[in-house]
Amino acid sequence: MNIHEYQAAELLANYGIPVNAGIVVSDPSGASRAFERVAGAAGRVVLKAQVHSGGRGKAGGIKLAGSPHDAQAAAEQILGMDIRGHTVRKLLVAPAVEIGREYYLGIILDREKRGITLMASAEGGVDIEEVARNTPERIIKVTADPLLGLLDYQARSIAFSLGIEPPLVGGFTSIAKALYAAFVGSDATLAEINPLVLTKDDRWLALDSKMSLDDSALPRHKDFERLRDLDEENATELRAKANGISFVKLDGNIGCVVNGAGLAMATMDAVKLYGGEPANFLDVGGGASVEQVTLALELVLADPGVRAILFNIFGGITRCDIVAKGIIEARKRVDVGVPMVIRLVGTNQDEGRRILGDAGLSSFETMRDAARAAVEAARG
Amino acid sequence: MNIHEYQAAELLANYGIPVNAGIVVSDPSGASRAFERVAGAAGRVVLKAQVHSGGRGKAGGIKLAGSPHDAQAAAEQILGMDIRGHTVRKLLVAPAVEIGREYYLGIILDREKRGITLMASAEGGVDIEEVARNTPERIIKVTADPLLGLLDYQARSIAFSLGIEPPLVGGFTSIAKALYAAFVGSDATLAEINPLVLTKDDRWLALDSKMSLDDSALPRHKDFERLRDLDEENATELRAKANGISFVKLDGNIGCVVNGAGLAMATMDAVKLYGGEPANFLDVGGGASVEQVTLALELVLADPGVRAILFNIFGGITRCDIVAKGIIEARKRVDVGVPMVIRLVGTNQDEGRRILGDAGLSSFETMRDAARAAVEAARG
Amino acid sequence: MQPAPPSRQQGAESRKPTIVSILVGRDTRLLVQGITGREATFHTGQMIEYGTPVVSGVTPGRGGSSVHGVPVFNTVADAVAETGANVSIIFVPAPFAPDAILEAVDSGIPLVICISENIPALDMVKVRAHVAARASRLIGPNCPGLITPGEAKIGIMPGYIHQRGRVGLVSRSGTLTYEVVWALTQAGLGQTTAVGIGGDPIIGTSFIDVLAMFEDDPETEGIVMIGEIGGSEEEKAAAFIREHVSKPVAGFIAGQTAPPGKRMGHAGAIISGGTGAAADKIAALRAAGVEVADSPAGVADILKARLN
Amino acid sequence: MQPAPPSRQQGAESRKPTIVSILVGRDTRLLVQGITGREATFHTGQMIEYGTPVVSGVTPGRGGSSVHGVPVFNTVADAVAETGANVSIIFVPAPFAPDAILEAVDSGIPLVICISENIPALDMVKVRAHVAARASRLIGPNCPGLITPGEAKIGIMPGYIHQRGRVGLVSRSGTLTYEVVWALTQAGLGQTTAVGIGGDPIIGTSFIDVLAMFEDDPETEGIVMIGEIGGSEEEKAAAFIREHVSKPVAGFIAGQTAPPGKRMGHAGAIISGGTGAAADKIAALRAAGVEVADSPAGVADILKARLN
Repeated sequence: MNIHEYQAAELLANYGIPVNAGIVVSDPSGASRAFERVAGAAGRVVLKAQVHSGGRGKAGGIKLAGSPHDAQAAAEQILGMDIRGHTVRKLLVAPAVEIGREYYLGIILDREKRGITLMASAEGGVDIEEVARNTPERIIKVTADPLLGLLDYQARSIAFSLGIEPPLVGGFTSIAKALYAAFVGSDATLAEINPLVLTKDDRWLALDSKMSLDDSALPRHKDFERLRDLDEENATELRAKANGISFVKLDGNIGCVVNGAGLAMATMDAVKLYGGEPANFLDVGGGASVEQVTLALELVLADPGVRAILFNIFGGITRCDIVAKGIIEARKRVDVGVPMVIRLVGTNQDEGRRILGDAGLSSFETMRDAARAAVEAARG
Repeated sequence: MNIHEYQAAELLANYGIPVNAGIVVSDPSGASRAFERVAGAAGRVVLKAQVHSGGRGKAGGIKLAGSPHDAQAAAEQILGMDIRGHTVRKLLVAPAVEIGREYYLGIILDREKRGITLMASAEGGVDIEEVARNTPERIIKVTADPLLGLLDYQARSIAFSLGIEPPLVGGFTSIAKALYAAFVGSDATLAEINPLVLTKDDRWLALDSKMSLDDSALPRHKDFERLRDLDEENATELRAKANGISFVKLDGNIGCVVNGAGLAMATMDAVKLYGGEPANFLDVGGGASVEQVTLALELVLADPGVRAILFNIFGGITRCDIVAKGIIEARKRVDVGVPMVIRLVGTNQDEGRRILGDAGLSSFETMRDAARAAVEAARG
Repeated sequence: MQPAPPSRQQGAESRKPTIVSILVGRDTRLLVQGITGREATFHTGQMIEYGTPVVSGVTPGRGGSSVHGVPVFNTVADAVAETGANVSIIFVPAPFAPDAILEAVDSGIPLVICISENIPALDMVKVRAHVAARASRLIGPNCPGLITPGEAKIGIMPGYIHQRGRVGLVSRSGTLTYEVVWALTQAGLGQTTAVGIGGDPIIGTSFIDVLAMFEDDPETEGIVMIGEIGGSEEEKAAAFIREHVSKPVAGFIAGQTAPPGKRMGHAGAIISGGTGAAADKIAALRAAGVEVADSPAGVADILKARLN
Repeated sequence: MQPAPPSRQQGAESRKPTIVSILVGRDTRLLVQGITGREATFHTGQMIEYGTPVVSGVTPGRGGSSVHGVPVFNTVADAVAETGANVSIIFVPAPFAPDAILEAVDSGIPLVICISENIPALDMVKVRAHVAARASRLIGPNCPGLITPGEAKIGIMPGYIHQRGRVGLVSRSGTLTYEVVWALTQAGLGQTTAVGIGGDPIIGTSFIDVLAMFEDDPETEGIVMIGEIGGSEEEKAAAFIREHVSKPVAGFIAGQTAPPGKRMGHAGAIISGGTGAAADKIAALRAAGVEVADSPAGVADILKARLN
């Protein structure tokens, strides 16, 4: 689960990280009022679009303002803006900061190291993936011991590698350790401060924060549900998830209903291979009961662009005859309205195909043939 | 550092362990008032001497009372009582409990396993060291993983080994895990619940608790200083400790001033070997400055029973001439009044002995000779 | 070819049980952790039906009962002591699965297969490190298990689609594996062993571990490797194949059409931070001499051509 | 007899560096952690004066400076990379000592000697477990270090009392060791190596570890073992001696007059829970054929009789 910058900052502040606290507003007049409260002595604020997307700066989603009026004007520009498909509904208004130096400090679930890796760079404030691509030597990486956690000497070694002066090392290591504690304590998969700045008066400040949380760990963080922004999530995906179905909305017109995640991806790939475009990823899960098949159909049909539906079921423990009955029953409950192409193999496949045939539904034996037929059907 | 039962119970309660909470009183009328508040429906209380010593039950330091009057009478008996050299100054008054079954549950810093070991027994409420001696097979031991801590399956396996019925296992493992958390969180070297009882109505209750805390870890538990009972500690030992000197009061009449803990023990042993009795263990520490030697002399002389003082100094990094000067200077500051026997060897020993000789102090080369002379002098 | 019991070796990566007809064999004595759960009970029946020697089960508090005639114990230690279990399959729900893995490993079981899904990744970071420092091998979590056709089925795969044969199969996916197994069976190639290593970001056994076993296994003539988007294990496997694998390898990578930043079912199937795209994996495999099919069934065609 | 660099062996207990003229030798390149502290600076001077090759020091934030001409680095990794340090001695205060040990071990230093005292025992439980799983050996904490007379002094003992000779010495105590060393020197026996393993309850290297090295060391003809009250390491050592040590061993146990339940200076010197009494240790050693002296100096008399 992704959360907004302001939510990440709040979370990090709870772990003792100095963040540039601001006020979240959702209308231009709010931005004007927020200016009065946060501008402070510097008399300037920064307004930042709160969307689950990078590239906010380039898209014009971050602006400075030197007066309440300017803040309101900037907010008018940013609110409602589309940033990589995300509509801006909220703004963070925070004090503008006199930046001395900028660093990058991030922590990731490191699949390659099978651990938790800290990454830091003196190239802060820029796209770190670009730094990683072009000048990887400017990124310092340290992997925490899986059982002991991040050790003090590791945090220090990052600081020294960044060339931070001795009197400032302690402040940096405190932040690195707090970020690690926040990462572990929140079951994050990513926690980033970019930039982590040293102000002109030598204070450390987390100027921008980003966090992603491990979906598998959400059950033990009940309080994180309040961080979920329904505006940022696809309603169909949420409904699927609540019912044990994995669903991801895509841009094509061939709806896919598959059992198994790997097979579901392979099905999408096959559609593409034969010239079509998948409308979704959908793993109906283990059971494939009438209820699940019905819901899967509803989810796929929620997308008005769908022109054909491709079922790809490999009956393993699940029997094909049961699946066939499920499809027929589901079709009665849902008004399908587009062609259905079914591929059904595995346990009891002959019986399953007979049942489909009796109901006037043709079916295929191979994924290739079914995918090809679905592409044809969508062109209709 | 040892703490009282009521303090241990308070600490364990903070970790979620159900304890038999009571009231601590220091005079008989307080016991009577406490009865009114804690006796409850059962109408009976237990009064328990709060001293840093075992064997309270056998010594008569634990009594039941069925009325405020009885409670006051019992308190009169117990308060002021001497239990293994400890004067009873406080009583814990707690509700009497209807005991169903009694267990022992303890955690120790396990030097042999170099880890933290849980011990449990269905023989609760009795002296566990006796059980360990006579029927060791009745004690279940589980050592926690040093890096992962106590695991759920380990806590369960103890419960099953104790023959606890499945519906009660969860309650037991919660307590075992909480006790482990308390042990680790407090840097304990011992944490014991004895007995851990199952009441007649199937509730788990820690009826008596005992904890010892790691002295080396006290600096990171500033709040534990309030748990220190000055009445239970030797004032001279505390003064020594505050000044970097290790001092333990013993029963003999030959005061020992030694540099190094091992050598200090060996010096005591030598005194005993030649027929004397050491009055103390004293490790003056690394420095052996005039101040340290002066303080050491004061500490030893605080014991009016001391008849002779034995210095045993192995000058290593510390130079013997410096030590000799320290002894002479200290003697000027402190009114010694008993014979001083000095053994001084090591770096610059000749110069050191010359300085002592000039001051009219004889000295010895070997520990044996010095110990023998000290024993003689004490008989003097 | 003789199946042999798990044996221990020296060295960091290789100090793991290696068995001819890899991982399981005639000496396998299977323990089912969480055996009284609905899914576990069902699959215990399926495994027994397939001929797998299921010797015991564990459900804390249910010791003394039995499931399909298999005795249930309160602890793994008891199950090992009483029934000599030497392989464990774990069906317990995610919140309890890490503890179940640790219990199995600490009880000295050399091969532990964890089916459970949705285990928090950071739990697995710790569990994996603990297991890696010990002599046990963990497969999974979030995997379908493994099967040596005709010998033992330790997992949730449909047994009948398999046929003992010449191809070793390793995969991050479940149903996709069945698809490929089915194609191999239909092509008359069959399988030596099919291993699902799991779809989570942090797993106990990697492609490389299993590829090395297949390379060493005399019965295995060809290898199928099924990857998917996310992480860079396929790239690492490609480098390993280039250096250490002499047998023909056919591959398939799922998720060519998956968008970045979206988790495609499996917790590990996500393109993020610029890594994990299918195209990179396919390119790496091809560069290592692996023929990559454009459909799952295509791997059977490739191997049929290479092995005949 | 050639001193050799630390070499790694296989196996759990023995996978530790073993060196002829045990632990240190001519290839030793010493790093001093916490070198800018008062005590560390003093002892660095003493060690250099003795002839120990001190190649670098570490104090975070003091990188670039020097102490007695020894370059100071911010991290152990830097010190190792720049100066090839292969032994480290740690003088940092207790709150930072566990981290310093871990930094040394994780930086690949095969022999780490921790002088610091008053480290919380539970910190050492974790540190020790971490070190035990790696190829490094930790000596201490709360120890005086070790010396191979004429070769290298890595510790805080007074160098001049030592003389290269025939006896290996292992001890839980500091000054008590000097007492015995002095007696050995005066008796003309001298020492091969004297190792202080430390007075804490949880330490990195046990009596047994050092006894095994002395047994294997051709230069060592006799062994002195100095124990004290607390724990049961002396009893374990006795069992080891009975089985594995062929050379004459003389012992001394301090604390026969110590009362139970009282910490006698060292954190580990306490009789508690019915274990740790001197009488039990002496009895165990005698039963294993160790001659136990009634005074520290007495061990020299015993070995003089046995070796001449």
